[in-house]
Amino acid sequence: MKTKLGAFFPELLRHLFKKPATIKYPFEKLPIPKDFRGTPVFHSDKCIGCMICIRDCPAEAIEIIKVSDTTISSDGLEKPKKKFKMLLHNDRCIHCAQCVDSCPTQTYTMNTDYEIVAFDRHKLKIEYL
Amino acid sequence: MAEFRVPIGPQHPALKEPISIRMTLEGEVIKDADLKLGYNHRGLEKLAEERNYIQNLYLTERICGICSHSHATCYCQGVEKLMELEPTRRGLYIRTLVAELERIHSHLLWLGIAGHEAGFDTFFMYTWRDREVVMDILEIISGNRVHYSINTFGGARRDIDDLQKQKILDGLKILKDRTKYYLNIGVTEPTFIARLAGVGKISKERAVALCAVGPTIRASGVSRDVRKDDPYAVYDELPFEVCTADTCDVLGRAVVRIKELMESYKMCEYLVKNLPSGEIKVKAPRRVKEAEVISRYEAPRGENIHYIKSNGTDKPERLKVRAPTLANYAATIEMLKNGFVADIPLIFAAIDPCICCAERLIELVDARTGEEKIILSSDLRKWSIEYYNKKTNCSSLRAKSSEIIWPL
Amino acid sequence: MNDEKIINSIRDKLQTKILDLTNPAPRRIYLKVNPKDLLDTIRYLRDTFNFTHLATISGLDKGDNFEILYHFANEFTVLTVRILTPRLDPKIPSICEVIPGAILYERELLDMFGIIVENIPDPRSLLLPDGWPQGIYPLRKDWKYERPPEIIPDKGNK
Amino acid sequence: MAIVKTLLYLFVYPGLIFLFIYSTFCEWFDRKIYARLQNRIGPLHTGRAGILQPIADFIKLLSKEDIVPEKADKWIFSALPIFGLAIVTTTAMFLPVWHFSTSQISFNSFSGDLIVVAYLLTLPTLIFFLAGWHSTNLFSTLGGVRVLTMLFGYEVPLLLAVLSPAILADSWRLAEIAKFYQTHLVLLLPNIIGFFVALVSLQAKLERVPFDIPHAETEIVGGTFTEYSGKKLAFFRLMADIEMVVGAGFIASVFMAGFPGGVIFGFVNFIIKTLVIIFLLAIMRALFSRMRIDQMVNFSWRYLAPLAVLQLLIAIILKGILL
Repeated sequence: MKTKLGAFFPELLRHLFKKPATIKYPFEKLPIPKDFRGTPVFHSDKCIGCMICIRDCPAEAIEIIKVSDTTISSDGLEKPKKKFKMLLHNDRCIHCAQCVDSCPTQTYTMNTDYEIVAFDRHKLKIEYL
Repeated sequence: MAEFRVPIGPQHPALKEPISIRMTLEGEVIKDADLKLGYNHRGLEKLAEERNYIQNLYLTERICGICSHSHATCYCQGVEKLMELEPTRRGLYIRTLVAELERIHSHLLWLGIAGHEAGFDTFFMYTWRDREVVMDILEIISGNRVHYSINTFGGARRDIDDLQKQKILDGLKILKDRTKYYLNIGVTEPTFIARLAGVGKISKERAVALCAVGPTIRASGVSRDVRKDDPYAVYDELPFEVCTADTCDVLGRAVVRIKELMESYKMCEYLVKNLPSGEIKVKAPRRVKEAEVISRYEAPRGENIHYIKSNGTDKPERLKVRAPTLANYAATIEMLKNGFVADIPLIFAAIDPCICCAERLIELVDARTGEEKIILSSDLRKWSIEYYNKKTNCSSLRAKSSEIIWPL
Repeated sequence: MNDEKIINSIRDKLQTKILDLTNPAPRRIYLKVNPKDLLDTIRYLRDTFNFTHLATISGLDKGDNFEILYHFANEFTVLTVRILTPRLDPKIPSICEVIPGAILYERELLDMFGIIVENIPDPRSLLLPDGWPQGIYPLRKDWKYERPPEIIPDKGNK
Repeated sequence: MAIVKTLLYLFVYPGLIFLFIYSTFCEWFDRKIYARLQNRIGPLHTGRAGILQPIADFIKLLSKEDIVPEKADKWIFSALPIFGLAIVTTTAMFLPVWHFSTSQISFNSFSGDLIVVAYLLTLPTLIFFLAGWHSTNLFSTLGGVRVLTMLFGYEVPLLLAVLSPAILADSWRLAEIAKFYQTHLVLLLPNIIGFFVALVSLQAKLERVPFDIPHAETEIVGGTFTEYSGKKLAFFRLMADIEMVVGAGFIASVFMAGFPGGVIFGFVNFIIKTLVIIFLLAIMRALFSRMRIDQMVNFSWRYLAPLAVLQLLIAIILKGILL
């Protein structure tokens, strides 16, 4: 194989006057793609309590708790529909969005939060009512 | 010159993951090497037996961070066969596209690592910068950069629209130019070549006998590639060639990988341009009848094999995973013998190790007695807390701690 | 060379040694033999059909027996040789003399199932830590991993 | 008063404090150039454009836990960084930048100081070897052995390369060599081979890519510095930085006609010329991959040493013709 001493030299000099490729992360951020999987969001009005999300969640990060047997709808009337709340253990969540896929009633959506670091794991629990 | 033993790992700057190799050296020459695994054994095969098929999909994806798609696809196509499910063609195309993009990102990563291990950080920086392009493409398609989670039983989870197609083609164009540059100019740098050529030799016969896989065996002149031998997904429709080299050394492995990059670009362009219309997935059943299946997949590092046995419930009876790196260890030991200390990281990196294999361990060597023992991480943590408590007490009692000697 | 040819020639050659020979899917052949015939079978397969590549060895806990599967591959097909060994006295011959690359898989089998591999060149533990108790094999079905309770440390209480 | 002057001379300018500031600046410059060549930004956040980053690194290392291995000889282990620092700062005194004339013989400019500087620049290598040897770590020992093996490779070419300008100038005194070339600028050209040989040797002396074999992190962890931490490592790093400045100044005074123009212009000259050399060293660092120890020794005896001898021949012949 032919060799050439200092083969990278032209490339190096070219880069000396080129804008660095580094993105100064906390100051500038990349655009978030269309299908980005951030943190799951729970819409309690749609939940029917089938618990399929708990069965399918690979990280066991979801807890669904029954709050009451009736729901107050937007027009102020009480309906005989069970109301559930969801407790998301975001410290365990792997952001796979399987809950979105599994849910038969589209109760879940994914938001675009990705800066979810915390010093305390307790603070990572999210309660959706 | 006297023989002495040098431990490489479990913690070593050249290794990105824990593995222990004991080297017996004579001067700078390696006389013998011995391997110890299990520093990162996560008991994944046992865990898989306690989880249902959908949960396991994400579990297998987390076997490895670099080739996450390979394990998930391998598992997924195995389970699809068990379910007797025919995935949609559009789904398969998207799956294959992600697989090839992953190969590109893995090979570019490897090139960078090879440069870094050889002390050529400029090459490392350039290839990793270029790798960002393909990472961005993967992010556009799947929504995430590392764990794409594009697979589901019966197809793919995300669709590709025209805008994304255009972005993929644009990115591939940039990458093609850069890879050509590396192939034509990058590997003519004599100091770099001198580190790669003739290092880590393994003959064709030995490589076959030791069951090496992937670019390792292809660089020894054996065209073993699951994509051709046992076509899965849509590889039987794709135009590509199996790249081989016959130099049997690290340079050959690098050349094989760069050529495979070119093949992958070709395949990706074909896949994007010929993407069939239709649904991306079909609905999958939850339970699987009793059967067994062997699923093979050509990961960037080599052949990946999953053996899945079902028992009629929604959980597998047994999931056996063999990652390509394990298959290459035997060959690596062979390569290391009679090499130089300076070549250890290169030889080891040349198989592109991805150490995906319950309890974490730390090895301690007592400096006074020379005694070696392996302890559990929980014990080490206890020790360290005691040590620091003792130390802070000391320094609060006496102004000058006896542990710190400093002549100023 | 296709599956049918391989199956026919295996039938002709091995005859009574075959306990079971199936071909459930294209490019997948399953062959069941007795442990004592294992080495001869593998040698025959290697020399005639170029089954030099041992993809992996899988162990399977079937209650009273352990099933060991040797997955071989050549350019055309995957052939799985299957043997059974009793749980109370699990012994299999080592195939390292025929396939040198089998050593790591056999050591893994030794660690994970406690199957004694006879004539293995290197019987040391490969994956399990040094202090792992004797007689406990993680991948046997009677061993269950008990998950320790998850303790999330409070802030300030390190 | 003379004592105060000497103390100022030793500790403030051009002694420790000046060298500390200038060498950290040079490290920043080197890192910035290296980063830009690799299409990165380099140090950014500490100070303007990260200019204080090397000082921040130094202070951070000072505050880190300082560990001495149980089996190591504690006194030698701790004293080595100080010795090293003392040696390179002493060497800096001999550079013909600081206020002295060529006519006068003083304690830091005398006939033969060229040899003294070359000798003093060898000592840090020995310090590195002793540091590796006294750490009693396998990797450190390996690194120490590599340091010595390399020393035999590059020391001879470096000495031969700096000899030829001295022969042409007919002096063994740095200030006089510089003075000679200031009046005969054309004569710098015949020394161009020697300049590059010296540059490569200096790179090897500074143990930077492609010659960072003694502390190649992917092979032998930290090499000679594996067991060093905290303050001691900080001093070693400062020592390496100062060595870079001194080495660059040494080459500049021999091959680049020194630093003419009195106190202020001479000083500006010094800064510019050392930065040019450091720039060249940074390019070299980005351009090549690390060599193996056998390749390095092979390279220096097969190419560097003959080139240095050739340079010597050119100098001798030229001297016969011209003078």
